[in-house]
Amino acid sequence: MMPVGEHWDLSLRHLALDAISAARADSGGLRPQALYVANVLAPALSGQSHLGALLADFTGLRGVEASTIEASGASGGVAVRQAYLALTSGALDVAIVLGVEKITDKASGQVQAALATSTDSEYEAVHGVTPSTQAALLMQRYLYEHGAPKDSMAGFSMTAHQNAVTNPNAMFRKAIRHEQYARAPIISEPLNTFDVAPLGDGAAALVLARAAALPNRHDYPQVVIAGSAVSTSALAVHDRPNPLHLTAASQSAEAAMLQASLSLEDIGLFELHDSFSIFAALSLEAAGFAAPGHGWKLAQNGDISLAGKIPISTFGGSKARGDPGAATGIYQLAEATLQLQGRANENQVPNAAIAMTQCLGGSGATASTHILRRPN
Amino acid sequence: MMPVGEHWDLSLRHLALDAISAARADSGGLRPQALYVANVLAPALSGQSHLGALLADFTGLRGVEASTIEASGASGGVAVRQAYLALTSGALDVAIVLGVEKITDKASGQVQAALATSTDSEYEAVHGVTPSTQAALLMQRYLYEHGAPKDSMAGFSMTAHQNAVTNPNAMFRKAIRHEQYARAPIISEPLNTFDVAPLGDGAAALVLARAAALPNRHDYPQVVIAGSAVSTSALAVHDRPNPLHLTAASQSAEAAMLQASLSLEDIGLFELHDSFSIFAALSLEAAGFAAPGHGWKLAQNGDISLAGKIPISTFGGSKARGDPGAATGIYQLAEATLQLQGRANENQVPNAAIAMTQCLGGSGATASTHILRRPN
Amino acid sequence: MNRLASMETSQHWRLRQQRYALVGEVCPHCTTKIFPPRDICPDCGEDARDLYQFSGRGEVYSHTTVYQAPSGHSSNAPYPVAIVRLEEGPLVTAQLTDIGDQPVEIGTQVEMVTRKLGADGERGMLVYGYKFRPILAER
Amino acid sequence: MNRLASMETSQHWRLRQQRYALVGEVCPHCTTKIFPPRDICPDCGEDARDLYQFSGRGEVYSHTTVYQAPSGHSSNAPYPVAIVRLEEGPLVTAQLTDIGDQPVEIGTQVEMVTRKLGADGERGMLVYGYKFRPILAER
Ligand SMILES: [Zn+2]
Ligand SMILES: [Zn+2]
Repeated sequence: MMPVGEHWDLSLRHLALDAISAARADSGGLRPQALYVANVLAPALSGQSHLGALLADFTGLRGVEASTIEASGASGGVAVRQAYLALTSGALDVAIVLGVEKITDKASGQVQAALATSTDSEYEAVHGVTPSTQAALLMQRYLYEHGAPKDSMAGFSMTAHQNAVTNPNAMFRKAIRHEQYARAPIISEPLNTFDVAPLGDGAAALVLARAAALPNRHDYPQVVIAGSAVSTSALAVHDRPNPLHLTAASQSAEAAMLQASLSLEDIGLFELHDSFSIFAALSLEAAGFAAPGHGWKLAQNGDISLAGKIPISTFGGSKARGDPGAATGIYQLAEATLQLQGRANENQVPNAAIAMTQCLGGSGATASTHILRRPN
Repeated sequence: MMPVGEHWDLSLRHLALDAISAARADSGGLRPQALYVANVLAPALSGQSHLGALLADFTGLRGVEASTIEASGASGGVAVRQAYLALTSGALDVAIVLGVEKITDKASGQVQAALATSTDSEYEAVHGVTPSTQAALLMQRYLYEHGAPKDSMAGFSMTAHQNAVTNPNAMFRKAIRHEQYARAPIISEPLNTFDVAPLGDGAAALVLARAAALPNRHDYPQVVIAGSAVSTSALAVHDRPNPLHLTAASQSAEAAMLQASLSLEDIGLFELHDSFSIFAALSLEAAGFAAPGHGWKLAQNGDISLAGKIPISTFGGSKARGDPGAATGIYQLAEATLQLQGRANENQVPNAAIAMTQCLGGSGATASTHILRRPN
Repeated sequence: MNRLASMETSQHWRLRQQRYALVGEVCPHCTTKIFPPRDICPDCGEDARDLYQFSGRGEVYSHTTVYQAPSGHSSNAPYPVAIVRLEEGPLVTAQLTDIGDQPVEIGTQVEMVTRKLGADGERGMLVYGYKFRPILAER
Repeated sequence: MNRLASMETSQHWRLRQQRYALVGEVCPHCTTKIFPPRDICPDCGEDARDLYQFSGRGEVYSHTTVYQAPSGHSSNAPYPVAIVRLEEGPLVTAQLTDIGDQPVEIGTQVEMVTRKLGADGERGMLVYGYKFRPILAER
């Protein structure tokens, strides 16, 4: 994992090289046979598509199978899913999954336009809608429909910032108080700056291997993918039967838990998609951790903190670690892995044995859920 | 398969719907659990990313697993590979792979700039290089290094146009004479207009299924994927040890044949990547059908025609059927399938039992090769 | 119209009926009214290509204001955006316009009007289409 | 330099040494000279981050002319492009410039010069960097 932020001195390929080198060193030097790249914005913001071949070659993996996987903000999870299926098929023994975004080279209007391509171009983006607009519309409706207070989402932001204080990779390492949330400038009402995760350059990589390909000795306990699923719903928010119900999130969580033969009570931590705070509430509801309209309450009573019932955003989430776009899913899985390996230091969730990670693309149009398990 | 060309009246999503509906009808109504979309240009030319969720929903597959796969011109083959691995893993029974590009909405400069993102943005595109430039540089060097005549590539263009005459989906259904080739306007010397495949809107879909999921009765003999491989080399042409040797094409062909336990003599037809005629020569050499510098000769003596030793571009190839960008690999597999099913009508290769398809991305930086086999 | 202009226009031309007249579809199988049109009925999964003219009236389902506009919309920012529940059933996203002194709220009655949506493409071609404005009580 | 300009410039600023001075790398393990720089030696696979100043001289490996230019380069079209074999070994792609009466051929001796490459980004920022020109016999 590279710290998320403004890497003025690093181009996309150098971010990728650093992340891949770190992941390979951490794996004990496994040699990947394939590279799966999760990325959305490079064609628009760096004029660069075809990242598979570029980055395989540049990072010292010349010749390996390589491609880019895109499903908006869910790209990272979907890329892990595809690597997982390739390994399960027996065609590969070792694969590397890289999430990378280089965002800070371009000005806000261009970044917003590039992000807006994840909405329905003909029926949303043409009306000036961006992902923040979608989130604001969902939050406004949520507050209205559930009679929730204006500051319902404050707890998500405060928890994320609290957890980021001790994460050296985080973009913001400062706790925030409720008054700061309440006085924060509006981005797109009712969204304020603390409801919105700050976009930053980022790169993170995971080495996945079949059990048979693992060396006999390794430095850290190996974490197992026990469940993996991807679901979709309508791209445009207005095309969903109930926009406040994230059906793709719900279906993919259910499928992943079924595959892992687990139920909600088994989940020790949940790295969810908090690019906007409203999605934390909706994701908790979609997975079944809270009833519709009650997700925000889990952020009021400590349930989502590191020692709570269902810890989320344990290293700060996209809100405070920083939002690396398509790389989000890889950061989530890397952070969940550190938790299950007992390497989370001050951010450690006590006795973490099973983790769920879930990333969303296009305000929930795509959702990818993974269940990770600590062996024994 | 939709005819490749200028579909003024159809947007990207309608092209996709028509191709998927046709493929599903052809499959006898199998219900896909996943959608793999091969596309490069939609973010740049239609302002639309996140095609997986958009097209799954729009084509009546709401909820299924879906994503976009990008590896420049090789995207179609790479998407088939990923669907194939997902099926092989046992996680899915039925998947649909869609290749789609909507190109004719934008003017030439924008299309060329979007295409140039498949080259190295920092060391090729910034110098005004596009895919045609790369092809021209390779062709110029090829003619020089091998002392080949200026019209060496004419045979590829003439064969492709000849085969397209009887393909109702082809963009150009007119045979061309050698004099036409020799007098054609220069695009980027030594490339002339007949060396360059014309880009067009296109969409094609394939239904892939595990044998166990097939209905007992079906209208056509089912074709088997016997080999599937993807390899890469350096993205920038100047970063390759020998630019005239397409190592990715060579490695992926070898891997696919090894997997299928076949050798070159077994291949009955070869749908290769002829977006530029020079790649037909280089691909024949990379796969081993000709020695270095001799690929073009197979187009002089009838070896590549429908009744020849190694028929290529049997429905006209990208040259005359039209070049649908990332969808190329899907058209190739669909055409090879028609050949093996004996449904190629006037374009039938006699006794076609085994077909190789290969698509290239970024002048050969990515290559995907598949081997298809007729059962029994 | 020259060739260049017509190419860049074609993607908007294809949508002219929807953009200018709110023409959607009605499912011949289950009578669901569909906007935006999608050819396959989202309710019953059958083919649904019969055209249907929406009234253009509805009420605000949710709303916000965009301050950080994407390029192509920056000269218009800040601008209000809503999801509107059309009286025939479907939701649709659009900008609000002609807002008077009354604040827009969830439930506010609105009607469709045609306005400039923004600029598109390399040469900044202007795109027109539907927006919604509050229906004043006295009308 | 204001914030907006500096953001759009940073991707070119990062490449200033390569673009203006043809600074590449030399592998400390196998002495391979590397351009463009890539931090991992393409020959032996080891770390290679030692900077190396190329002479800028080489010969044409292949060449062509671009008539169908991408946006950002259209005002410059048609323009000649070559792959040059640098005398230290690597190939590099660049435009040719200052071509006199002699036709460029494979094998023509060339040297590096700094010129305007094209326009980039929304506001058409000019990008400068290396091109190659024929070395005249009389020089
Ligand atoms: Zn219906
Ligand atoms: Zn070396």
